[in-house]
Amino acid sequence: MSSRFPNKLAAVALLALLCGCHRDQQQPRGQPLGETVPAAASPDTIFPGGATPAPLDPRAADYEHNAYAIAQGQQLFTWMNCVGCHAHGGGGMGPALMDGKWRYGGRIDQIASSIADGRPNGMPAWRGKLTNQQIWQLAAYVRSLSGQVRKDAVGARADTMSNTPPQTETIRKPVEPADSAQ
Amino acid sequence: MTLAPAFTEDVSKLESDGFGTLSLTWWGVIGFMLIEATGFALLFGAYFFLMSHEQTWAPQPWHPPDLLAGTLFTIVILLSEIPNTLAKKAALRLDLKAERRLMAWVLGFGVVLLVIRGFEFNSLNIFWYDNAYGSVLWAILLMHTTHLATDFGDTLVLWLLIKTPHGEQKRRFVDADENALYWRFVWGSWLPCYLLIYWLPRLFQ
Amino acid sequence: MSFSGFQTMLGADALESSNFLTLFAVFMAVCVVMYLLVIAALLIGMWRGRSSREQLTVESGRHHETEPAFRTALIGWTALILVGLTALTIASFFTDRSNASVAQNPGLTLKITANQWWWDVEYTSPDSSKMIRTANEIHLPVGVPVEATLQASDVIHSLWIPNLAGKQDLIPGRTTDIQLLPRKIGTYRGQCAEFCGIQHTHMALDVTVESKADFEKWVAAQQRVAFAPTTPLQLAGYRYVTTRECSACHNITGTPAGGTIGPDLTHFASRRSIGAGTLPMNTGNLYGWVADPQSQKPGNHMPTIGLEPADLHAVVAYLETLK
Amino acid sequence: MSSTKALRDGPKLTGPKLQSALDATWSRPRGLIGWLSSVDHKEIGARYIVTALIFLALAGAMALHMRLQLMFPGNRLMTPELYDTSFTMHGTTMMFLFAVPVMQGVQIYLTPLMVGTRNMAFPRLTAFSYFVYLSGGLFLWTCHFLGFGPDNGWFNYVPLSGPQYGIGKHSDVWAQTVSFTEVAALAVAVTLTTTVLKQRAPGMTLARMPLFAWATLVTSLMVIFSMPAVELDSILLLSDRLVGTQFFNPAEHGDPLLWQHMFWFFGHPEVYIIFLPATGFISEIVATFSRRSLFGYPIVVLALVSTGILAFGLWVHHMFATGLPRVGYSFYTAASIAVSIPTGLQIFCWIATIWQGRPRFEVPFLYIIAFFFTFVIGGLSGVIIAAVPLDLQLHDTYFIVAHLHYVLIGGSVFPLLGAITYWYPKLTGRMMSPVLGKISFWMIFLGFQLAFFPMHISGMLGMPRRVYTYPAGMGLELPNMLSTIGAFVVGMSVLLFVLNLIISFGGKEAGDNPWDASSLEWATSSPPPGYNFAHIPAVESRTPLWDNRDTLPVVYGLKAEERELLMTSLISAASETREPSAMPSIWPFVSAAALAVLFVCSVFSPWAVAFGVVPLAVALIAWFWPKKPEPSEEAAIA
Repeated sequence: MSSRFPNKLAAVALLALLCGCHRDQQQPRGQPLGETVPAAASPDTIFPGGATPAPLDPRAADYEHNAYAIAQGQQLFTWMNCVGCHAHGGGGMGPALMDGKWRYGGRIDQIASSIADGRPNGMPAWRGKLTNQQIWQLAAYVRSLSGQVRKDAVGARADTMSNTPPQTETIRKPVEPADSAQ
Repeated sequence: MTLAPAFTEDVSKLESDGFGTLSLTWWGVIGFMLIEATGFALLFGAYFFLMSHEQTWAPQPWHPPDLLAGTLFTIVILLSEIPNTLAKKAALRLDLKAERRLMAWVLGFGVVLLVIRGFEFNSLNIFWYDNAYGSVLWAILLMHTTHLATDFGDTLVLWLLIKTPHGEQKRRFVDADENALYWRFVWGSWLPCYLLIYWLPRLFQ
Repeated sequence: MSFSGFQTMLGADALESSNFLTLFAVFMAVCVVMYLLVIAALLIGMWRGRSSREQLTVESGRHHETEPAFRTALIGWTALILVGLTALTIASFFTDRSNASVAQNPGLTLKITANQWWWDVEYTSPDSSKMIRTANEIHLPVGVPVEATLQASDVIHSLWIPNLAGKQDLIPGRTTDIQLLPRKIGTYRGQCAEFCGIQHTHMALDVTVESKADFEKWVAAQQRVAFAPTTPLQLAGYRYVTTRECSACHNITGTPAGGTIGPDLTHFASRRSIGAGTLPMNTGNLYGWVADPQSQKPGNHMPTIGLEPADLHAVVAYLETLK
Repeated sequence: MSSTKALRDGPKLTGPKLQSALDATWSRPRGLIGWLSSVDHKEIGARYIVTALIFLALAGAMALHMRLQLMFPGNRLMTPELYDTSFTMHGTTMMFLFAVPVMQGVQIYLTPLMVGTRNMAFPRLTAFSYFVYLSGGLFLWTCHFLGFGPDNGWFNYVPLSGPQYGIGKHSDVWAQTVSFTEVAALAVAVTLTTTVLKQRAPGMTLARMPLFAWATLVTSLMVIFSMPAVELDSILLLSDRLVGTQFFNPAEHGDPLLWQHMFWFFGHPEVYIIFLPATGFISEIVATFSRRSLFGYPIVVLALVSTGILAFGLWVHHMFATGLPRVGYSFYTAASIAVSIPTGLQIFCWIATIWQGRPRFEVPFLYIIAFFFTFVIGGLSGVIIAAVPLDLQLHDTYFIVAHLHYVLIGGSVFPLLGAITYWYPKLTGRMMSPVLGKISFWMIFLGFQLAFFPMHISGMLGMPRRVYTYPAGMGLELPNMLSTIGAFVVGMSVLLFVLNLIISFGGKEAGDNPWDASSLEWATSSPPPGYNFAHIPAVESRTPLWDNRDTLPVVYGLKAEERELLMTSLISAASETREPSAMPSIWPFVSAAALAVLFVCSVFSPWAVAFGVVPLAVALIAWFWPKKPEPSEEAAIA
């Protein structure tokens, strides 16, 4: 049929449909009982230049672009009063989470270990207060604040005061480790 | 056992392609105008519903939308009715040359209007994600813009069509007549939008 | 199949629910009469068609004619409908007025906040030391009008205690209210009636209507601070609950556990059910719930912590002291 | 242009010679392209009906699955997620993909035949609407099988379906499916209204129009005024979820009740849009099988019109529990009770017709009797839940599930099954088997009562809607068990009905007028030729075929080599002009495909709206652009 059918758009639609299937997977149970965050991913494995960081934790795939995990993370971000120090990602007492600078690494497993083990200058350790699954959900949401997450897995806004432009509009910030000189 | 026909009336003498209510597409245009008018009415209903909740409409902090672009748009769109009415009369007179010229004028007005509309969007002084007031303002403006753009597109295609040999057929004049009718709906539906976007919040200050 | 009617609108245990029953009976009476009239007319009409009498049909060439009697029958039928429906409308308005009368002078005020899949209940009183905070449970003194202001913290829910009154929605961003005037002592069950997510099914609350004396005793018990642990096992449980994951979400007054996200556990063990009506309260269910809440109520916000057996025994032992 | 040269039907050109000329003019190209470019209202109507029945079967299977889950308390057959998406898909598919489209499908098929014209007013628009409807259904079910089908109920209340609590793409899929089906329904409504108003056979004044045509007119006008509400509602929800507007955000001056008001402003007229065509079926079937013209024609017409108008004033009775001011509720109680008066009058007129006629108990008439027994219970339970103090107890319980099935299945599906049996000979030229028909009738009638009457009881015993299980000891075990058994009996009866549909392709020859009915569609052959009528009939009474037993008065003079139909005046249907009718074209299909790509991609990125408009515009221009350059009259946009 002689049609100037926009193949590009059809391809996008098909791709979107196919990869959508695990975006919404709801895992109420999270990983098997007794799982703990790998001790290896501690801050000292992050050093400027040269050596490659530890291989990505296998669980990252379950959380990075999973809409359910990000939504639960958003809820936990408010419930656990992360807003108190980080505001809605703009930063206050705590560092900003929306810019691309990551003092302790911007990968999801590095963020998870920052949450679990805490960081100097006031970041409390949440291990024992939150389950590992909740820590990973928080890490997934924190990653989405700087636009690292696919736009169709993120909610545009929360049912709260609108404090940031819609998450579906935030431009992806390049992830670069902050200079550890501070 | 189909029944044998008893011939009563010869309709071959009736003319074809009548204007106005004698044309099916006229009724179709009226149908679609009813649908879009219901859409506009419901959006205005949503505007007043959201307004009814507020102590002060246009929730604070409120920067009033600049009047320049909106008022200019309203004036120009009302002026565009002049070539539009002339084009409608030319269509009824089956005057092809006048129709081509006047429709070109309407298209000219259309381009000017689309440009002004571009300025209107950032003269609203609010984003669609700031609050419900901003959202409903953008919704009204966007809804009217889709009508403006689609009717501009229709007029453009019809204009290109009547420049070809197809232009001589009476059918095209019926289309031109109905297109002019729809243009009246476009500016008719803009007037309440203009009041709601630019003036109603000012009344409450 | 024991049928104890603890969650049915047929139990007229309060003013509004008994009004419902009387009005429902009136409507049913009128409707049954109208239904029988229609069906009778239909059956007679069909039966007449079989008789040999000449009917006004196309076969008899009289298919356009009608018997004049039907004109008057039509006017009679219209009048009957109008009278019947007007009577029902007026009956409905009077019941409305009677229901609204409960709201005049509430003897007790509550504030109920619905969350995704549990009820946060506060007994408000001008003296803040007298305020009680509990969850998924309401105790009411019989014969005392109650006014509950309703709010929702996330999505739309609907508080429905059929034995006592009709339902009212709890809508985020709005405050609605419900009035109750319980008349019969008893234990009832209410449930969320507006679809609110994956565990809408298990969002129930237990309602106990008791005498004034029992109610005062319950209020006094609820106002007390949590009991201190006595046995070493309870002490280990106390230490786990007030320092580890539980304290992030739950509040136990008188202990460092001060989370406000989950239900208040100060007097958890005195309640009749666990998980907003998911499981009746007993040791076995408590073990099952604390060990793995996701299998009892999949998708709810309480995570499966994966407690070591020793911790599990300690936590359950401590929770059971929170009478 | 010289009209004398053109070949025209009339005394000189009639019979087989005329029919072969008209066949050539009104046929469409063969093959897939031909199938996709068909503009014959009979083909499009049949496609609508078949597609809608397939969606009925899909949604029905889901209902049986849910009934298995609810067979006994604490059942773990379905996970909560599966149950939530099942009842949402059941409701959404039944309301948006079965009920309205099947009624519109029958209207598209029958209206031109009943009013005595050759095709719909806008044939290409009708073809376009079918493909948009089909792509909407495919989109919904594809997303369901990919795991992100809607799961917040067929009403998709905010904030549960909003950006924060409506996780993933579930609610967007619901909202976009609504956009598809509303575009399709609105397009059909416009073309049906124009057909009924302007293309009736000469002499068919408004007072002589068949009652099914009246029901079509009233329903189409209701669609035009109610469906924009849900279309706009889903657009607002999509923009809230995709670009972060604040319409429904209570924290930013928005309001969740805005969704409910706009949804139910559409919701209540929607259920009358599904019910009124059924009253049209009943009026036709009762008249034919009572062997007489309907009693109180003007009463039934006024009842149709007043039901259509009143339906727009009732929507708040869906929101009695949301805490709005009590005075407002009293108005809606009175209005909701009053809307049963017109229907009560229609029932009187039908029974009066049976009373004065000589009823023949064929299968279609049996379904109408089932309608009386079932719908009146649903109507009266409707009066009960119209009262605020009763609705506050009964709202969102299984009593409402019983009520809605009594009025929708009893009120619309039974007359629909009767209508399918009644007009099947006209569609296929064969009779449906009366034996199979009677068996499936009794099965569905009794199975229905067994399935849905106990739901009144389970509702009053405290079972809320949309719960995937219920505790033991509340007395709900027996009613739910009975409902499950009844549901399977209904399921089997529907299978039997479909079996009857299929095997009756080889059934008894039907001829033009097997039931000796009185309306115009029985004046042409079964199945009707592409051009419906060789000569456009002329009408002098409400029952043309009963008043002209041997010869049919006709008008003549329409062209035979070009597609032409006769337009008549609004009230008195006097001949006005000859209007060209559109030729088959592939562009409606391509436009529908372009619109489908735009809708699907705009779920994933708002930019798709900007980019998707370009192919859509190209397809629409090609659809509008006339083909033949030489100056013969050529239909333009039609």
